[in-house]
Amino acid sequence: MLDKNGIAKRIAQELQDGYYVNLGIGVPTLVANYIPEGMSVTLQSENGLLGMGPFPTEAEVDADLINAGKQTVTTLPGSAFFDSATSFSMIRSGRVDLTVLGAMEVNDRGDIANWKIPGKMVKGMGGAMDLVASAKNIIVAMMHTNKAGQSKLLKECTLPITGLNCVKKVVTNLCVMDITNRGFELRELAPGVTVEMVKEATEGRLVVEGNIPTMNL
Amino acid sequence: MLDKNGIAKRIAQELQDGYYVNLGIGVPTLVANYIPEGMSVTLQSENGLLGMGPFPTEAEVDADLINAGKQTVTTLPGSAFFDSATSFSMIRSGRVDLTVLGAMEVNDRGDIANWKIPGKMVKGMGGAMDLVASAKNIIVAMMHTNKAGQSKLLKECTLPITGLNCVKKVVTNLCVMDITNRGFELRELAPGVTVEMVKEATEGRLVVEGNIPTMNL
Amino acid sequence: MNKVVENADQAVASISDNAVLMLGGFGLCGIPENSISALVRKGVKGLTCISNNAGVDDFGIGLMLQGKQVKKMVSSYVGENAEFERQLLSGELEVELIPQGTLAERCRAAGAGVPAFFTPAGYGTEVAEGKETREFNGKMYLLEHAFDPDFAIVKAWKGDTDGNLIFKATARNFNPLMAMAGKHTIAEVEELVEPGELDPNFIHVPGIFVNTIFKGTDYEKRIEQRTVSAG
Amino acid sequence: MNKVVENADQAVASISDNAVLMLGGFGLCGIPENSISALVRKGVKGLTCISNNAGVDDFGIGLMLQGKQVKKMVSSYVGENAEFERQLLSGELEVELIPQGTLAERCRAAGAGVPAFFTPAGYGTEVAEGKETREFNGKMYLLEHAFDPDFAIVKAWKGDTDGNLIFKATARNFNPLMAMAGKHTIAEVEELVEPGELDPNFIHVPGIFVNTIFKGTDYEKRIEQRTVSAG
Repeated sequence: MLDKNGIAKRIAQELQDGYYVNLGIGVPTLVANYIPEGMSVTLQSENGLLGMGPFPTEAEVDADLINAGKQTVTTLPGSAFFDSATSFSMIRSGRVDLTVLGAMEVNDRGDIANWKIPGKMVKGMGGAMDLVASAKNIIVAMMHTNKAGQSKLLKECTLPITGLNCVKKVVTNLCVMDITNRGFELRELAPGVTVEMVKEATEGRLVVEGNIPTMNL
Repeated sequence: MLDKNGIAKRIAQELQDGYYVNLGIGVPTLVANYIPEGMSVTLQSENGLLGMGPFPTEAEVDADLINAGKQTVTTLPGSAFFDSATSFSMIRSGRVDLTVLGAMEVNDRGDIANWKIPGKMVKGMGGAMDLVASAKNIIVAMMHTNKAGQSKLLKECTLPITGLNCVKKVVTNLCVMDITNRGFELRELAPGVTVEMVKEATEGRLVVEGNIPTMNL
Repeated sequence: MNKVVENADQAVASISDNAVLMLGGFGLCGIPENSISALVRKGVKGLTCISNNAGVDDFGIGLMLQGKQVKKMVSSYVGENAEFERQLLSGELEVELIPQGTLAERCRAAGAGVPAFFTPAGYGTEVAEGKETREFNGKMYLLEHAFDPDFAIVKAWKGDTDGNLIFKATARNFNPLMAMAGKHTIAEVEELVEPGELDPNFIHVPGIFVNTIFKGTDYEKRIEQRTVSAG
Repeated sequence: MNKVVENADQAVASISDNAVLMLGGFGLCGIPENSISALVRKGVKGLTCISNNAGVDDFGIGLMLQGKQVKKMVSSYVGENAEFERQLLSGELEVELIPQGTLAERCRAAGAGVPAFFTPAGYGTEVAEGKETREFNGKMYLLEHAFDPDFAIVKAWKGDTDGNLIFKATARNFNPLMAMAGKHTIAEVEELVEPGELDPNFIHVPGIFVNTIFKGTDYEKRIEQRTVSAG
């Protein structure tokens, strides 16, 4: 089974040279730590920054320079600042090659729910609805089950959805799955995980064909 | 009767301190020469310049700095450059206080025709349709009649129109008229011009009430 | 033409109860600190605030929430704010949540004289309820409308007395869009210079969009998530 | 990631017959001179060119018209161009005239992922024929659609190898909008620098929008109306 860093490490294998990537808050942010050496990947932060660098040293901290998670960050050479409309222009016009998001639920048609739990204080969707409606390539990073042990990979989302038919791939603590018109297609297993464990933890349509390899991390 | 410079001089009396103004090609351009001393008027050129200055000296000529008439120009302190979408944002959102345009025909409801003569090569409307559809205050600068002596102030435009119901005021070689729901309301006469001369040269509904003063140029 | 006022109190003097305000900033980054303080001092009530976030309990728009000056928040993410939550649950405060890109584009549309546009964000979700939908090139979109605020209040890095503005780093965010959207735009700047001192090639908001400008003072620039590396 | 090519010929290599191109510039100001020359050399035919103007007889897009490479021009003003007029009247060339602000906004919409928007320009005129109209706040508007070009070709002042662009003076015009609108964007620049040499606060087009970039040479920058004052 993978921990958060393992999930991030596996997702980093999806990166390609020249990619522009938007990483959501939480586990997705960790993907930045595993960008392969020598690969040029540019991080977009939807508050208006392309070319985001690592956290600043104490001396570098600048209150005017944050990411979409409101964390202080730095810039890399070749970075650019822009307003929020230009930022979402990049996103909506398909210029962002990969978006990595967390989720509360995903269904087997690629619908995602990650912004609202009825009965709880709703903080808002931020940029999530724009991202899921626009990105051509969305990977969800999440735990396979919730704290109560229930599957988060469902036939139908029970929570209010963020977007329809948009998730292409899910990387969980248990496995990697592609979402196709047949449902969740199992591609890889996390170390120590069996197909049975994935079946048990997946409520939506699961497709298991041939020998499923173990991730190479 | 006024010549082109006289028309421009009279229109300049409509300027107010702090105005942002877009001047069309031809007679409207001449208005810039009559901005009252000490009055702050900022000229907008729709190709992407706010704060347009006079023509450059030979030494100042810069091919990258032109106005919407493609003439080389200069900038004044406080000027700004921007792209064409931002330029028309200013225009459409009503930030330009006054637009001065030439016209082939104007009717007594304020419709304007100034872009196309059927049977002749059509060069295009440029920014004219955006300007007339958006400006809150449009003054037309033109001769009262065409070369054949026919009125250009009509009941109905005969040429393809540029915009509906948009012209507020017309300054011709003969007079100043406001366009209201009653038609062309005569306000001032050019030196040496009589009400009869205006009546003869105006085909559209003309309203003449009280004593019409002569322009104070 | 004089757009310059002495301070924030003068700048917000014409804002009265029940006004619809846009306020720039993302989180606490690039917020018009001086103007917010002046609005708190003025005690104006019943405000509708269009702003990506709602501040924190004791800073930013949170200060206006403490004073119960806000009737309605229009935001994409309201964050961690106990007083906000209390007022929302008690029904004192109305909240409209809008996808961030749609929020930005509705600001931009207001400044562009575009009354409505289509965007894909929120299609098939509760955000789409009651909205016109349409297919373009096989994809579904919602019709969204431009905002129509009475005032836009923004914070810039530098400005000149003609109202030209320049922003710094990610403190830019919604500020330029809102500056262009206001019927009356108020800009507070860290540095106020004479016309001609800013390079006309690098103006983020041309002065035509700005009605009132003043030099702000005592910027706190509070940081929400101070993340540092060992270096 | 390598966006840099050696010259204009390499930059336009993938443009084939019947492509839909956007070309930046206003009049002859800020036009992609090098790329136009390369397209003429390449002899590609049947092009649709979206550009505010159509050049003059012996410069700019006029050169492509001379070579009968253009099937259709989409412009706001086609200006003085004898060969253009001859081809238009003989039916060899198709022309679509669009209000300049609508042209700009349709470029911007393409880059913004907005498929359609409402604008007042042209309401009640022949430009409105066949278009959906709608009233907002008592005023009538037309529905206009985003362009969908195969390539956008722009000219910038400075650029870096990551594709970030900066424009000079009014040579900016349609260039940034078109740079953001292309499925594949080609930028020619007077000065090409390394990442980090341009100030990230003052980038006009972030590199994400640019696919191919090269340093242009021998810019003529012809002036259409050389107006001078005694000084």
